[in-house]
Amino acid sequence: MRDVVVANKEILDFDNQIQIQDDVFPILHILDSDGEIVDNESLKRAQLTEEDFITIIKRMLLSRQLDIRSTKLAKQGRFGFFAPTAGQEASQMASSYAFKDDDWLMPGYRDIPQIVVKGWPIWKAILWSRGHALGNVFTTEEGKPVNSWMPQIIIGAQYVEAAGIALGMKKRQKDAVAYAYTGEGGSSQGDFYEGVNFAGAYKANAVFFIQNNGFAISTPRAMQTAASHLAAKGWAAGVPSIVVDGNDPIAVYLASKEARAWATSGKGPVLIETLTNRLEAHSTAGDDPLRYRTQADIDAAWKKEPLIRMRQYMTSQGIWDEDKETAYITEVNALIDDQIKIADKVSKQKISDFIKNTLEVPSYAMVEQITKFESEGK
Amino acid sequence: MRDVVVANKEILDFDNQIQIQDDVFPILHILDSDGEIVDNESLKRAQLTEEDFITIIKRMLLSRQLDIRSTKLAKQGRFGFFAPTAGQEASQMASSYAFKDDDWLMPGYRDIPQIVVKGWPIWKAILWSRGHALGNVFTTEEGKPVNSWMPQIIIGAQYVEAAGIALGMKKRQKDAVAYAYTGEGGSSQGDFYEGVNFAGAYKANAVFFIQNNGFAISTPRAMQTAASHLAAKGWAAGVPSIVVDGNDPIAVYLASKEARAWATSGKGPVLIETLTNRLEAHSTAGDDPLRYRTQADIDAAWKKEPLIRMRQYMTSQGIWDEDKETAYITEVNALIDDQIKIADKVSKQKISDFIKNTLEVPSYAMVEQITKFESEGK
Amino acid sequence: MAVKSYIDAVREAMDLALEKDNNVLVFGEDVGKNGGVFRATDGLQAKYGEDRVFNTPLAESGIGGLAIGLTTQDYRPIMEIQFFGFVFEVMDSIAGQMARNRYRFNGTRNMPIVVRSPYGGGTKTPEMHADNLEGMVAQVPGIRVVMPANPADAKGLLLSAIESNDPVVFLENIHLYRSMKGEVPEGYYTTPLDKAAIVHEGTDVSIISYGGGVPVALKAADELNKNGISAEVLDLRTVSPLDIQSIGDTVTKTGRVVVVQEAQRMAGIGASIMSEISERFILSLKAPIGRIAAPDSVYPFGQAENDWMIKSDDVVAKVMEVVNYD
Amino acid sequence: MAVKSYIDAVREAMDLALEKDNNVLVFGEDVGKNGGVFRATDGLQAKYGEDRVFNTPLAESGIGGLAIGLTTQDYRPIMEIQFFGFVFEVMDSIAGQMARNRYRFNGTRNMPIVVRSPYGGGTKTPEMHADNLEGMVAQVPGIRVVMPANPADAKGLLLSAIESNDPVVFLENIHLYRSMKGEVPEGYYTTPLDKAAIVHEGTDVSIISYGGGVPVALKAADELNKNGISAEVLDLRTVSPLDIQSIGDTVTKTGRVVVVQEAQRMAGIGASIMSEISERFILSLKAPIGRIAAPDSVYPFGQAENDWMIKSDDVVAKVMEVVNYD
Ligand SMILES: Cc1ncc(C[n+]2csc(CCOP(=O)(O)OP(=O)(O)O)c2C)c(N)n1
Ligand SMILES: Cc1ncc(C[n+]2csc(CCOP(=O)(O)OP(=O)(O)O)c2C)c(N)n1
Ligand SMILES: [Mg+2]
Ligand SMILES: [Mg+2]
Repeated sequence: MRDVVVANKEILDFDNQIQIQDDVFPILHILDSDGEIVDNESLKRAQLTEEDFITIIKRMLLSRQLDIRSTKLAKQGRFGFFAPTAGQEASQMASSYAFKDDDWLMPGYRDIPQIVVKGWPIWKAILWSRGHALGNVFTTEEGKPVNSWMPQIIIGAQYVEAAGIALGMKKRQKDAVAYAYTGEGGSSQGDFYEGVNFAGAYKANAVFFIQNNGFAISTPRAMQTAASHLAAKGWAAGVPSIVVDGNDPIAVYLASKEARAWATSGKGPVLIETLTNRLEAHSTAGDDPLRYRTQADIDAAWKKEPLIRMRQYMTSQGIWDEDKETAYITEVNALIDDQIKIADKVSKQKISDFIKNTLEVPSYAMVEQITKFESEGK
Repeated sequence: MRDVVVANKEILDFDNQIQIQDDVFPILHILDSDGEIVDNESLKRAQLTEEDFITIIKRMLLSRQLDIRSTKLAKQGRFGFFAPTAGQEASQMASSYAFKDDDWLMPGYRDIPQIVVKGWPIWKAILWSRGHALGNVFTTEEGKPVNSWMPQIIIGAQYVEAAGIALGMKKRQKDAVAYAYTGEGGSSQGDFYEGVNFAGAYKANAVFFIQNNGFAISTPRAMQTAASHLAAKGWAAGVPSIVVDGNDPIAVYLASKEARAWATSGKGPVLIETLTNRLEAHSTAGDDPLRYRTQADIDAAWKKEPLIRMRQYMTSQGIWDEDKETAYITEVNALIDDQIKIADKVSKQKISDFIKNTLEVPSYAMVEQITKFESEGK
Repeated sequence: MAVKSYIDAVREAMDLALEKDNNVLVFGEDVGKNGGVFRATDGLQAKYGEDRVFNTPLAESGIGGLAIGLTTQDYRPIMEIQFFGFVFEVMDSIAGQMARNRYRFNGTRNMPIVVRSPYGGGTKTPEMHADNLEGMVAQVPGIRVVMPANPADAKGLLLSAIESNDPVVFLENIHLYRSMKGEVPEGYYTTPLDKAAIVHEGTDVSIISYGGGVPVALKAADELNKNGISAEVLDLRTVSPLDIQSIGDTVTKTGRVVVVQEAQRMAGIGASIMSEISERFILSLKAPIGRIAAPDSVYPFGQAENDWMIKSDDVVAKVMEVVNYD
Repeated sequence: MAVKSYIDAVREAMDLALEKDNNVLVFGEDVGKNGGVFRATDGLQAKYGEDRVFNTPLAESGIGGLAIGLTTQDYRPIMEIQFFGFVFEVMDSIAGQMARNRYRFNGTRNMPIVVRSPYGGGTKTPEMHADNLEGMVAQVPGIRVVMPANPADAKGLLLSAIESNDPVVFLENIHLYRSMKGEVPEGYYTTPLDKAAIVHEGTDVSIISYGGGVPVALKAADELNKNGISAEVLDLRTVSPLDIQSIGDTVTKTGRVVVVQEAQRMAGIGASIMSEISERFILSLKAPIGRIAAPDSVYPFGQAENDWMIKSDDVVAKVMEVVNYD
């Protein structure tokens, strides 16, 4: 037992003890909302080249365009289930930029952009949104495997599964990690906790993200937990856990990169809480944010969104401008149009295929069913 | 967003960040293993009278005798399932001494002594151990309700349920709390986490105990989590959480008392990790500790067990001696003998009663089954 | 009587229960300000306050534990699981705990909990949102599983469920929420649990169904009528425990049976119904029992969901087979 | 052939699989040094190292997630759930995730996971340790449920389960672990999944059972033999999916059926068997289907467990009823 270095009465000062959370979890922050660098040393540490910056902003723009188009198409019934991502571009695109092909992505339903930049063709993402299983064949256009799970619907499940991938990578001595995303709502789930704790206990190769975007459908962040920082929940499992300005692409990238390095070094997982904002509805399936959130709150959040500051900073550095942006957006839109056309051409799924995909060796009753549906051409 | 008061490079010092746990969770410790008080101020704060001391040591002795007798009887097949408690007397008896009749106890399978001192007759505990439902009628000999759940078999479930009781008490504005016990193994469960987090989010009237006795069946504490202190897991939910020398009855009592006061004040739950030791087998159902633990480890643990120091301290204060102890043990043994006789007289359960207790209004098929079994006198 | 939608009937029942009994509480994910993702609890928090209608953190096992614990403080919890596909997260609270507590405490504790949850296909939800999992919970002794198939029953059965001292899993059909309207009696009334209802009288064949299968069966019965076949449709309403009496009555009356369920063949309640008939009423049968159910695949994703789901044409065809048998 | 206990056969299968395929891993609570609470994994960690046979923290959902994740790294996980009553904690991993992944990924991913777990009564375990919950998991498309009833099958079926590219819930009967001994072939062999076995030939009546019900049925068959009644006993072995062919064969052969299960009437596999017969083979039946099952209470605590459990005398009586029918 350690020596009593702290007076017992301090130990029993419960009020003080919980307030310490603010000291343990300061916020990593490099690029402020006006596009100014507040910490040049950290900027240097991120080692981002001009090319990196351009790739990151392009990914952020791609994500934003996907968001705009999907939301619109969903309203027309041409897109299926979609969970908007506007506001989370730094949190999603700058984080995932720190990972490599060999790493395994464990996305939630809102993490479509991360899978897309990992090589998942957009037409497959569209099929997934429509509930077409061909979308769930995770290969690139060239047939190369994309190390991603399909977007997880059961909140938290991706965390326990990520722990398994991470442990497997450690056993195989791979220079790779599993990186998983959930929301601040998801961080209330038992599976979230078990996943982080297992990965910690095995010192497995994982990086966990909590995208704290303020809301779980209608439920505000404050309702989820009395913790002042969700990162505390990873730290409590003995896992280094930090809070990052989730609208600051440089901070998000740096944190992710360092977390990956730590996690591949054999020291175990890292957890990153990104403080960001969900700027739109929870999903395209009938959610109306104004039932539980004021317009003023939404307007204020839009002022802090990550594209503004990234654009501003890169422009000030002379590596981005309006023309480049317009050109890229045009390019992206054309791509999306193209991909929708591809998706539209994919023929509808057959029931017999569904049954065939249920067990490798079908049961007696399933064989009957396959025969019946096939005879009906279904 | 708060000001950046900590340099980003410190934030990214992952090694350091997890080491902070030792600073956040010093160990509350008042009575050392030689029976000396190391902190007189805290002793005073505990406000234990001579009578309190005597009651506490008697409860600890009762618990120890119950343990000895049950283990023996279990080997003869006269006791059913039993999970030994030796070594945990401070953790169980000094903690529960801080709670009141109106408080609700949520015990695990190893927490029989806490229910007994709350008024559950020992003969009922014996019936419970034998799998007789009459043991689960939680009333005193006089028929007064005992606010206790039956010992929970599903590890963690008592924590989510405690959150519900605690929330209900808050809603009813009761001056009462729910207090729940689990082990360090149990603290790995999703339900453990959801329970603490819910109670924290609602600032409900709960006190949670993690009895860290070193083992979960054969699995050592270190395997459960990378956290250096399990108390961190409560703290991470925004709940004040402290580590206590679990073999020190005074420290355990003081922490529990202060926790109860905090939890009834409307400020929310408190979590207490008691550092203690399981001195015997996991249970009477065939566990052999020497398969996974050395005799030297067990011997060393016996030296730190709480009765030694409590006896020593109280003797030095002139409020306890060998004669008193011998007399009390004789009394307890007679009581246990008596209670076994009562338990032995209770007639075996009927299947028809089982079925009747399944639904208040039985189903068509159940009525048939009740009729059939009753006709056979079963 | 006013014509109301199924979801309005559900909401009305909770409104009346909250009004009548201060011990009734409504909670779950997003049930507060947002009124639930389907608006089943719309307006209830505004009317009864945050103390009685409240959001929870996002964790189903926590919600189940909350409900169980609250019963010790004499509350009657109505907990919502946002979609029944998420029931796996709260299986222990339901099947391991609340269903067993009357038994565990030797009859000395009530567990007046209602687990409300939407289920069922046909609205192109994402996966895990539409599954028919009633068969799993129906295997649990100590719990009731209730699945109303029309607005009047939705209201009356929900009020009975709230009054019940045993836990009730109350499954609300998503597709019927807004598509199904019907006459709903005014005010507070209860519809008895454990009692099936004949929702279409007939003499030639019995179609036994429940939940989302009932409208399909009714449509088939109308169709069959045109072909001169008189089908009786039995709506089980409570699927666990089964109303064996009513099943026996219709089987002995018609001697021919088709069981209709939305769940996969290997899941659902169909097999239980058929087993009771084959054990108890087999003498009355003039033909093998027909069964219409979904195929034994995983519940399919949105796109081909409608192809996969059972159809009244299939019921008609199966009934013709059973009626023309021998 | 050597005579071995059921649990030794289980251990031998894991030993052989670990030896044959480096991708096989064994993990769960206390499976390491302690060799599991029943010693089913005794010695395996010492033999194959901590890298391949290892303990987990105490959290079943975590264990399920681990198994699923490990498949991406080409492992073939054998995960242990210490007692099947704790399955509720890991229902989503089993029923929501691993069972659906072949489907979800359009057939492009295998899920070669074995969920080993002890179940069944008669040994006076505390509550939640003995429940027959096979009926719940048997309702899940995309997963197999295998319940061996003798040592030779325990070994051969477990090796098949480990070889299977689909998840298998492999349920081991606690009571049989040490009480049941039998001849077990040497070395590595597999016993086919999805295939029932006639374990006692007969002509007058078919007793269809599985798992812990089989020894009860066999005892009854011996008893019946003395009374001049020739009973055929069909051991399902895999309870999901059902071997409908074998069921049909014995039913058409004898025309009389008694279904025997340890689970409550409302739970288990019995209803599924009876439904298949009543839908497909009803013409062959000369009597109503008999059923022996436990009563519809919660699984009882230790003391009266043995009274509650099904008995061979009950099977004999039910068979006599069915045989003497009409
Ligand atoms: C286990 C489970 N419970 C509930 C839901 C329903 N649900 C879908 S999204 C959501 C809110 C999630 O919030 P958060 O984790 O913060 O992520 P965000 O949507 O903000 O990205 C809920 C409750 C679900 N999908 N899974
Ligand atoms: C949900 C669940 N999983 C597993 C078990 C089996 N089990 C019983 S006791 C035990 C170890 C518990 O260890 P801990 O929480 O440290 O408590 P202790 O026994 O040391 O008091 C295990 C794994 C259980 N009862 N419930
Ligand atoms: Mg969120
Ligand atoms: Mg322990």
